[in-house]
Amino acid sequence: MLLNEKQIQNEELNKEFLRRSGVDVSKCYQCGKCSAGCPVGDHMDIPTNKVMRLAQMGLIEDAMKSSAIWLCATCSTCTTRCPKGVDVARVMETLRIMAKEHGYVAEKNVDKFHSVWMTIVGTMGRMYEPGLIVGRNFSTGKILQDTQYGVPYIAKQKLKLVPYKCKNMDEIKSLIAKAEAMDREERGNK
Amino acid sequence: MERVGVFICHCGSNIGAVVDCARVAEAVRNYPGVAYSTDYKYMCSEPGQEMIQNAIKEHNLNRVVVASCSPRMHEKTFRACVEKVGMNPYMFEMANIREHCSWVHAGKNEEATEKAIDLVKMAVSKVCKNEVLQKGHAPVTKRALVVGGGIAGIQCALDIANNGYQVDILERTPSIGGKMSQIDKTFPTIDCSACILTPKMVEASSHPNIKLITFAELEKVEGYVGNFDVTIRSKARSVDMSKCTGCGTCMTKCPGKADDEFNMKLRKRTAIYTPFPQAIPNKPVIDRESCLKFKSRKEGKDVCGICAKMCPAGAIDYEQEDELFVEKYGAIVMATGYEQFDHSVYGEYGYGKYPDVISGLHFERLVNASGPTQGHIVRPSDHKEPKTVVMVKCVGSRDPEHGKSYCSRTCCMYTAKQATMIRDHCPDTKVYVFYMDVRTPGKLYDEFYNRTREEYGVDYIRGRVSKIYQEGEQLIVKGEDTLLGQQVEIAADLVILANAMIPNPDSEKMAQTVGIGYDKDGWFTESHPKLGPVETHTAGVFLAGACQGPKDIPDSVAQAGAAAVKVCALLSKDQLETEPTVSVVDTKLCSGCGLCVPVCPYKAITLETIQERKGGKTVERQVANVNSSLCQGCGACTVTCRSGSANLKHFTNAQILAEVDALCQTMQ
Amino acid sequence: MDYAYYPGCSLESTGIEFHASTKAVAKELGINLIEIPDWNCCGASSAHARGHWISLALPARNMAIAEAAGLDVAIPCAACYARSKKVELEVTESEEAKEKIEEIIGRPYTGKSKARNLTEILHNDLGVDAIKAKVVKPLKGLKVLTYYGCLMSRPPEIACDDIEDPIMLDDIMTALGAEVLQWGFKTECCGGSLTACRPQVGLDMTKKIMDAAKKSGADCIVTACPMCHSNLDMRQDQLSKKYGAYNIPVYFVTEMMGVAMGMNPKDLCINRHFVEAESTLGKIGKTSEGGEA
Amino acid sequence: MSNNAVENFEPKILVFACNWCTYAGADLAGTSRLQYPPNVRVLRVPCSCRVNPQFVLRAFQRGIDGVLVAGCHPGDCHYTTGNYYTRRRFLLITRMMDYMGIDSRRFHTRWISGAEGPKFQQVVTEMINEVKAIGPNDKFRDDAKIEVKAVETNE
Repeated sequence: MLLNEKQIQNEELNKEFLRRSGVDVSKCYQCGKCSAGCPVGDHMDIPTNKVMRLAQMGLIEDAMKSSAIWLCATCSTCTTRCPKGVDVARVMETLRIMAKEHGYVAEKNVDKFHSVWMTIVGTMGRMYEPGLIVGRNFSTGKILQDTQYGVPYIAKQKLKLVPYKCKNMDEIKSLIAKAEAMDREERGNK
Repeated sequence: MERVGVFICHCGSNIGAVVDCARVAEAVRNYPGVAYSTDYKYMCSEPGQEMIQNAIKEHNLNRVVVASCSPRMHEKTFRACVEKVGMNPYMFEMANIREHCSWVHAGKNEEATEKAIDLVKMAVSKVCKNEVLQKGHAPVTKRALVVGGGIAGIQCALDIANNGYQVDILERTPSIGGKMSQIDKTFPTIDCSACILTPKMVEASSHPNIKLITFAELEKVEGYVGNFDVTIRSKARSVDMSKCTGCGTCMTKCPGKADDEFNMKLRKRTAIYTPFPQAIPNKPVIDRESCLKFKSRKEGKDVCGICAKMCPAGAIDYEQEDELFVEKYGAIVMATGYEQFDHSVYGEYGYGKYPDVISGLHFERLVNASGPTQGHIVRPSDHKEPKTVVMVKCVGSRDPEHGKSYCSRTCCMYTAKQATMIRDHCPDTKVYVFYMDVRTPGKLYDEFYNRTREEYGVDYIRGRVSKIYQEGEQLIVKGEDTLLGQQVEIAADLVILANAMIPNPDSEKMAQTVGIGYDKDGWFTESHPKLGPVETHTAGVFLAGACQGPKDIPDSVAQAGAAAVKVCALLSKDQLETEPTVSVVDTKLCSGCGLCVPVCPYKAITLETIQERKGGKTVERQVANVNSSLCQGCGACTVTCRSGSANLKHFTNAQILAEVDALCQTMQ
Repeated sequence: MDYAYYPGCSLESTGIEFHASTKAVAKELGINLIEIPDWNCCGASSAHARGHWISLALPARNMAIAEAAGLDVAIPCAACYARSKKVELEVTESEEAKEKIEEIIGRPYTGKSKARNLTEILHNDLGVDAIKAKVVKPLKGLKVLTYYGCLMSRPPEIACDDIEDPIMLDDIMTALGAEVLQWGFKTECCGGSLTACRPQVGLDMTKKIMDAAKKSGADCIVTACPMCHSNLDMRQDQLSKKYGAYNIPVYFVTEMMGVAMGMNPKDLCINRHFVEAESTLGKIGKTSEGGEA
Repeated sequence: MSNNAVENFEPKILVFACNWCTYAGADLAGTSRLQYPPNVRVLRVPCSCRVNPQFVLRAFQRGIDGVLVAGCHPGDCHYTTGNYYTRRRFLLITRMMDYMGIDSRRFHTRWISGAEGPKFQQVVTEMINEVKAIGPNDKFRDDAKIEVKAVETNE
């Protein structure tokens, strides 16, 4: 497809991206320092500087389709060392949130992990690791992953069998609902 | 009776596309004082100027307003234009409707036209109150001062001296030579730097028209173009220059040791030293910070004195002190050069703590035959020859977050040069260069870069380095090959960083001393980026070399020559015209309060006694008097003056208020 | 010294040693940690992948409870610290953000109550001299690597130590008498939650760090992040199965402090590590030749 | 003045710019094509210290909506010390304005160098917005009309 046509197709997405990230991606001059220092760089389908390039060219859909945005561990090495002061980690984070909302999830397992996490926090108020592992395994279909640690964890009394549930769950539930509503509002706020 | 001619310039489409010039001309046609008003495509062109001249004659105009570009651009042009037909050049005013109007209000044609009308009305109101002024004259001191004794300063001084004028070189270190004397080879010809610099140094030192003032600092600059009074601090050398023969015996037994700055602290030097063997003057100085005698004196003792015992000429003088002296110059050339960026701000490159991560200038000393390693390329840590060398470009350059925003211009070439030198010296050593862009505009420069890759087998990797860390004896360099889209890690024995060029740390203070401008980074500002590259905004002060911005040797030498021509043109005159826009005191009104005297930065105002007849008697009273050759026309005194007797010619109270009123009137 | 105490979810489970040793050491040093009542999860490592406001709202509630009590919050976990610091900065810098967050959580939070990393409190508020004064069993002969991970020093605006070469753990370990070795992985990311959802990716990241640790010749690694600890400690046996033996104990800084202050390793939960960690403590006081120092 | 008129209010702002720094900075804004609202009029003076505070008061008296006096950064004055006088004089004048019933937010002194085209753009844009929010300076405006007419008939 012609580049200019593709850019026109991405216009709305690009506006949304720029507004929600608040990052001036035009500052990027493609030195590659972000990719060079990225601890997950080896595993990404496209290096960080190419994600930046896609964002810079307004090709948000392609950027959202990448696995790189899901593998980013948010360690912020890229942001810290960027010679142009670009918040690269924020770009990755915004693309990840947008990809989920727009239905592009290149790394299903990473996404499911986050979903399970948020569900547990939403019901218990706190994290409950056995629930996280079991929940993740069921949703990813890898039933036995990490279960070898279960027994020694319990033996070492590192996992509580009975989870703590926050007393004020009503407050936490309303907080999450309000925050999610605000995030939705921001998404629609064009 | 004022008869003002108004000429509105379209500047092609520069103004015309935004401002409706015909409407502006029409709008002021009946404005008080205006006798003639018109518009034209290019007012500054030959026909445009003729149009003004003809209108002056035909309509008997006695004042002219041109509305066009900035007066900083064409005020001179139009003043000359009206002068040619007999009008006093100070009966002319400009309205800036380009830089201040059409260029900054693109697309807002209606508002911009309204603004242009306002600006023209202001200029007309002012010009109606202009008065005929005559330029004054001042003598010229036919001698120049060049500040800085690097290659730019030396070349500039030689060019001035060869034109027959006296010139002094002021150098703060003990020897002239500058950064070029530290460099081993020059690109793209791989000439030995010392071999081409040393003859110039000798020529400068033996030239009958050149005086070297080394180990001295610029303390104060007073006066003005043609007549600068420069105070120089000659630092205590502790060696009597008139007695010293430069034999060097004094240095042989000196027990005091200090880091050798000339060799980038890669070795030690003695406390009494000459910075390098070819130094000029080749006479030592005592570094009082590291001299045992001076150190002991601080503790109330007085030891050592070996150098004095060794000196056969009796030239050592521990009691010398700094001396201040004042010299007169007609022109000043700033050639203070640059410094190397300190890479210790980069934590990811080890905060400068790894001994085998060095800068480009360190490498020049390492590879120099008279350097600390006799020209053997070895690691500073263990003196082993490196088998893998990584070079990193743009360290401190093009990095607005942690370094400087600009490109240092020279690094691409010096990195290529150093890479080929490593391959020449150590053919088994692998060399990698991390780069963002290769910028090699210059005669035979790009060819050199390509030879570096093709013939010398240096691997260029496009990407910035994210981290360098020590692992065992080696340094792991973590970068990205952005062309491959892959991370790369290289285990290096030596890492050479191409550090940015930065101004001298005290360049801003120096600019303030001399009274010239400097930019956000501290580089001295030229008067015009294209058409005034060696002039400054201060008449009589010129720039040569890297003090104006990063430059390589050929550019520095070329600029030095250009500055020399400007200096010679200035010194060739017997008298200089001076601006008549100076303060004047109306003695009838002056009460002699003297408040203006301390306000004047040029000490141009004095109180003097006048005699006058009053009631049939002669009485004496005090009034302020302005020395018009000292006054520079700032106007500070006019505001301080209570009686309103002090006024600044061409910017009188009446003139400025006329502009204010004209503007406010348009609001009704 | 009174602080509100936010342990975070990890310290109740996988990082139980950090919890136990923090409480023991704080008591010994006279730091009064008052646990935030009914605290909730701060949202790390997932909320910020879901939305901006949700990532701020979760830690904001805890901070608001602490602010009502007029206390700064001591946070041992680096991830919880990073999320909580972020919300503190957000409300201090933007009135608009403050109003939105207060509306979401239904409590006032002005940013007056600060998020403080526990290590920072130990190093800056208490100071290494005060720690040194409590040492009864100096960690002589123990060669340690300090490992900060990414969330203590990045992003720069939340950093409580030098971004590229943090030194707080180094200073504390030196004060305890240990020999701190230098390496290039102090702030390298361990993989965080990727070890859970993309095991191979996470494992590779952990491997790079452990390989460098092996090369350095250190006896152990010291950290102050439960996520880093869990990844480096728990995954070594997986690494060993794939790539050959890895056996380097990983301690929390507070465990090491407890040991140096003469506490019983079991009280500090040192017996609960995956990589056996008690025998390494036997090296303390021994010179490399094997004799008593 | 009706609310509608206030909403569409386009203030006029007089800028006293020193020849060496701020005038050059304004020129640089032009050569760099940095856009700003067309509400400002630049009056060139050799140095900011040439600006008599009475000029500023005169402008306010005659209905100007805002005045900016701008010169070289302290320490960079072409005439060495001129802008130090400017700074002292206008610090006092600003305080006085509040007692005279002139909103002192209508008046600013700023240091803008010849290299700071973007700063010139930023300063004038911010000032225009600020003055817009304050509204027109109509305190003396009707009086001014009479005064100007009077001056005209005198001449």
